[in-house]
Amino acid sequence: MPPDKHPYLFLLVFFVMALGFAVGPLLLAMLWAKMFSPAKPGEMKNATYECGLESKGDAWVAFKSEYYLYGILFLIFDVETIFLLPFCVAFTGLSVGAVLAMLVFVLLLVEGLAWAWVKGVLTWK
Amino acid sequence: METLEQTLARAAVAAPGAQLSVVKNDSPCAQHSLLVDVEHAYAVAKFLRDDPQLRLDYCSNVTGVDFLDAELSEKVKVKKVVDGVEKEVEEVKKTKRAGYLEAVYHLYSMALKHGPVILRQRTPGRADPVKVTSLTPLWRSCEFQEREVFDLYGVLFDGHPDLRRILMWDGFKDYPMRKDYAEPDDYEYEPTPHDEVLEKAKAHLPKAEVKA
Amino acid sequence: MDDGLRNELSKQGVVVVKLEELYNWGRKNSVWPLSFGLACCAIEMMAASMARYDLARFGAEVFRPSPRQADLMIVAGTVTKKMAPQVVRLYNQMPEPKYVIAMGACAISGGPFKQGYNVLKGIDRYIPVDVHIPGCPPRPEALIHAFMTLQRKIDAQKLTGPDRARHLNADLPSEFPVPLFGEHDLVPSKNPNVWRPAVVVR
Amino acid sequence: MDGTQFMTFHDLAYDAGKTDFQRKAEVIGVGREGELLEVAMGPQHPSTHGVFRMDVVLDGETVVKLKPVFGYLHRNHEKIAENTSYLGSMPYTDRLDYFCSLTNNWAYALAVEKLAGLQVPERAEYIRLITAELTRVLNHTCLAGFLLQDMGALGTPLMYAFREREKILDLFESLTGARMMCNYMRFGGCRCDLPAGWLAEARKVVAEYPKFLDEFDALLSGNEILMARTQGVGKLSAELAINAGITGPMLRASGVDYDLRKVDNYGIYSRYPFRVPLGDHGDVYDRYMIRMLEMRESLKILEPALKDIPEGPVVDPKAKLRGFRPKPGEAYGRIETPKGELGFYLISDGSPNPYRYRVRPPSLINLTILEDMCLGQTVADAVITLGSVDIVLGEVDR
Repeated sequence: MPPDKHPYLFLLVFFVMALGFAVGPLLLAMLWAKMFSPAKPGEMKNATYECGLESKGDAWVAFKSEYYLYGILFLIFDVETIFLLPFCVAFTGLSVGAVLAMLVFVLLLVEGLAWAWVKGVLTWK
Repeated sequence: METLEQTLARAAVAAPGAQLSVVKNDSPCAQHSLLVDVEHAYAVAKFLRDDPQLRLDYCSNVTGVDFLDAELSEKVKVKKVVDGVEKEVEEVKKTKRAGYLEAVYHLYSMALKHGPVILRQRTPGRADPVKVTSLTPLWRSCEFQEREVFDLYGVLFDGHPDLRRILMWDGFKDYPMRKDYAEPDDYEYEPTPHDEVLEKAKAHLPKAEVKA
Repeated sequence: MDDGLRNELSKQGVVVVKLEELYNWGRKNSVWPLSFGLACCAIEMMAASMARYDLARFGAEVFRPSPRQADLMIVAGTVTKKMAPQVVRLYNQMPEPKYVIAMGACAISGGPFKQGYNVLKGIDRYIPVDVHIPGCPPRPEALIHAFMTLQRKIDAQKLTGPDRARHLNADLPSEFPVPLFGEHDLVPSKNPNVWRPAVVVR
Repeated sequence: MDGTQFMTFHDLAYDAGKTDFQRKAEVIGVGREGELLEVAMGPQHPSTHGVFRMDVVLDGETVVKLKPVFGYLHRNHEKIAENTSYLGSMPYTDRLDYFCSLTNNWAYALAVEKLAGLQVPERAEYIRLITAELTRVLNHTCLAGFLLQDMGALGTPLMYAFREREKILDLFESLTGARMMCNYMRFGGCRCDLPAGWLAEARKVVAEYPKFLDEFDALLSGNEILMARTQGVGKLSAELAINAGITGPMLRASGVDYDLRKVDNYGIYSRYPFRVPLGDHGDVYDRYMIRMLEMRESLKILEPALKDIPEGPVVDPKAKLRGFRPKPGEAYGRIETPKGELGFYLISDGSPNPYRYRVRPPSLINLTILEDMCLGQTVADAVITLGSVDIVLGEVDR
């Protein structure tokens, strides 16, 4: 690849190819749906599915707070992995200080989880 | 285990005023049953369950039985003068018996591990509403089975905590297990119609097509 | 493009196929059944999807609990009158293209329980059935034979033209009325435009 | 679950005066933070082993109220039996509890033999014992597979269980001609004799089975997740079990020693010493362990029985099959099927058709206290508790 081209050009090509690879079949499917198979919505087909029965009462019910707390605790690890990704790709070339810094970050989050666990948030009431 | 007659005697003492009688069962296994009237059924059943000698703490089976108005014919030996000679002649005597519905309870004892004591409750007639005392407060195993007898035979159990239909859908009107239940006419053509299917076919198809 | 040339090409590794064949080939090898066991036939259906009779060879071992992700309903067992509205509603809630296998004598015509007062005499009174498998219960091999019949049926479906596949045909209904609970029987007791009994003319 | 006291139906039932069954959530005393969500774990649901419906009222994850609804597979077996001959109802008994068709046949044959006073030759008694114990092993293996499937182990234990089930089904197929619907027993014996080589094949299957049970035990019984999820779930006290007419492994898991094979002594069970395992907590783990131990006891019965089965006629030569008319009378026969006590109550009026034909379904009656076991627990535990009850809808709805 000629050196004078912008060094990150290949990243752009990768991105476009990936996008095309993902979105292409979707577009084809949508084209097929519009062209060949007609939409046949029905009032029964769109009804909420409840094991074959008509669902009485609506599902918009004020949920208990435990669900929310579970969601937040999951979020800790979700966000943590995003930050760990670039680190674990390059940590062989990094100095010990960087490893220590990342360790502090991880331990902070684990300490948060430990506190929640001890407080009894995880046991379902 | 004591015989049914002794149980009957002790039950009569425990539940004063109960009309108790033994219903004979002449099949080889000889499981005779105890007929009790509807008003005193609860008291007699409570005695059967709590009596230290019987301890029938397990009600295994509750069954509904439907007896139509029947015409019993029994052979009776009658002395009759036949052409001047005194002779024993068998005569068939017809007795009319009004129909009734029955709830039969098979009681066992898990503590003393002894055999079935069968308790029967008969309803006076077959015309709705027919009422019988529910024994669910004594044995919880009767709950679903009594609901089933109500659902399929139409016998009302008073004292039952939750008497609803259990097997048929709630809007169903008649009681399907009764002997005189007529099924809805669900006609489907049969290539070779025969006896009652033929009658149904005649009702459904024009004359030309139905050739027996 | 006659067959001789096509065989020649396929020997060289070039596969020539019509769009219709490709479309049907893709769909027939990934038929996802709805896990809808009613009675004894459901046990044979499970035995067919287990290690010994292995339904996975036909791409159908994924039993989806919800009708939204299933495209084949195996009616395995006796359909009672109390269950019939639920069966029809589940069928309606399945996305097109959808197929029905009536497994066992009970689903086809009421089977041994035909004289029952609470038994629907066959599921083809309310929903169109694609493959019937006789048997009580049909052996797992019979269920696999039904799958092969269904796959042949999918293979023969047309994309365009008057008799194209039902899900591609705008005016063919994909929903059927759900029967209601009457006082003595289901109301209506059968769906006339779906149920056409064989009329024998003497 | 500290702080939540709940009044089960048990206390209400004894207060005979109160007929109002609708209990309010307050009685349950569960903290009312979010609103109650009413959902139907309906006829078509992966956890309900067939078409069984539970109307569940949930407070978050906790079950506040649970109403079972039956009838989706009510195939009118008893009405049809009243219009067919005694022999004609035998194939229908296979379709009652379609996992254990041979024990259903035996229960019906026993009831009719009681009604008509028939004798059964020695070899037929042995064949009945062998096929019944094989059915018990088959049913408990399948149950372990389904219980683990309810717990979330999708497929794998069920694959193992069905692999063993196929071996036993091959035995039944070579003996009776059908895998599941055997229709094998007759009044006064069995339909046909053992085919050649069947005994050797059965001995081989029975000899290999303990190895599979050890593998299953090693994988499952000590499993940390299984113990955590099932211990303390769905507890059932002994006197509530007796009063609610619970029979079978569920009853013995609550510690009540009541096994019809020992109590009624039908067949030739008295010749083979076998122990009856009893649980002490009455929770789902006990029921699972009871079934695993019962399989080992059944194998201990099968080994000697397969060795000393005598030669001789398979059916009582005097028993008439075609024009079978028992004398008027009634009889109630019951046996210990893998689900519990299956009873047949027959009333005959001398005609070839029974006047009244009643099946005592163990699965339906074992569900009486499903609500008591699931109250105050999470929905996932309710699914496991239902799985441990081991119901088959053909028998529940008949």
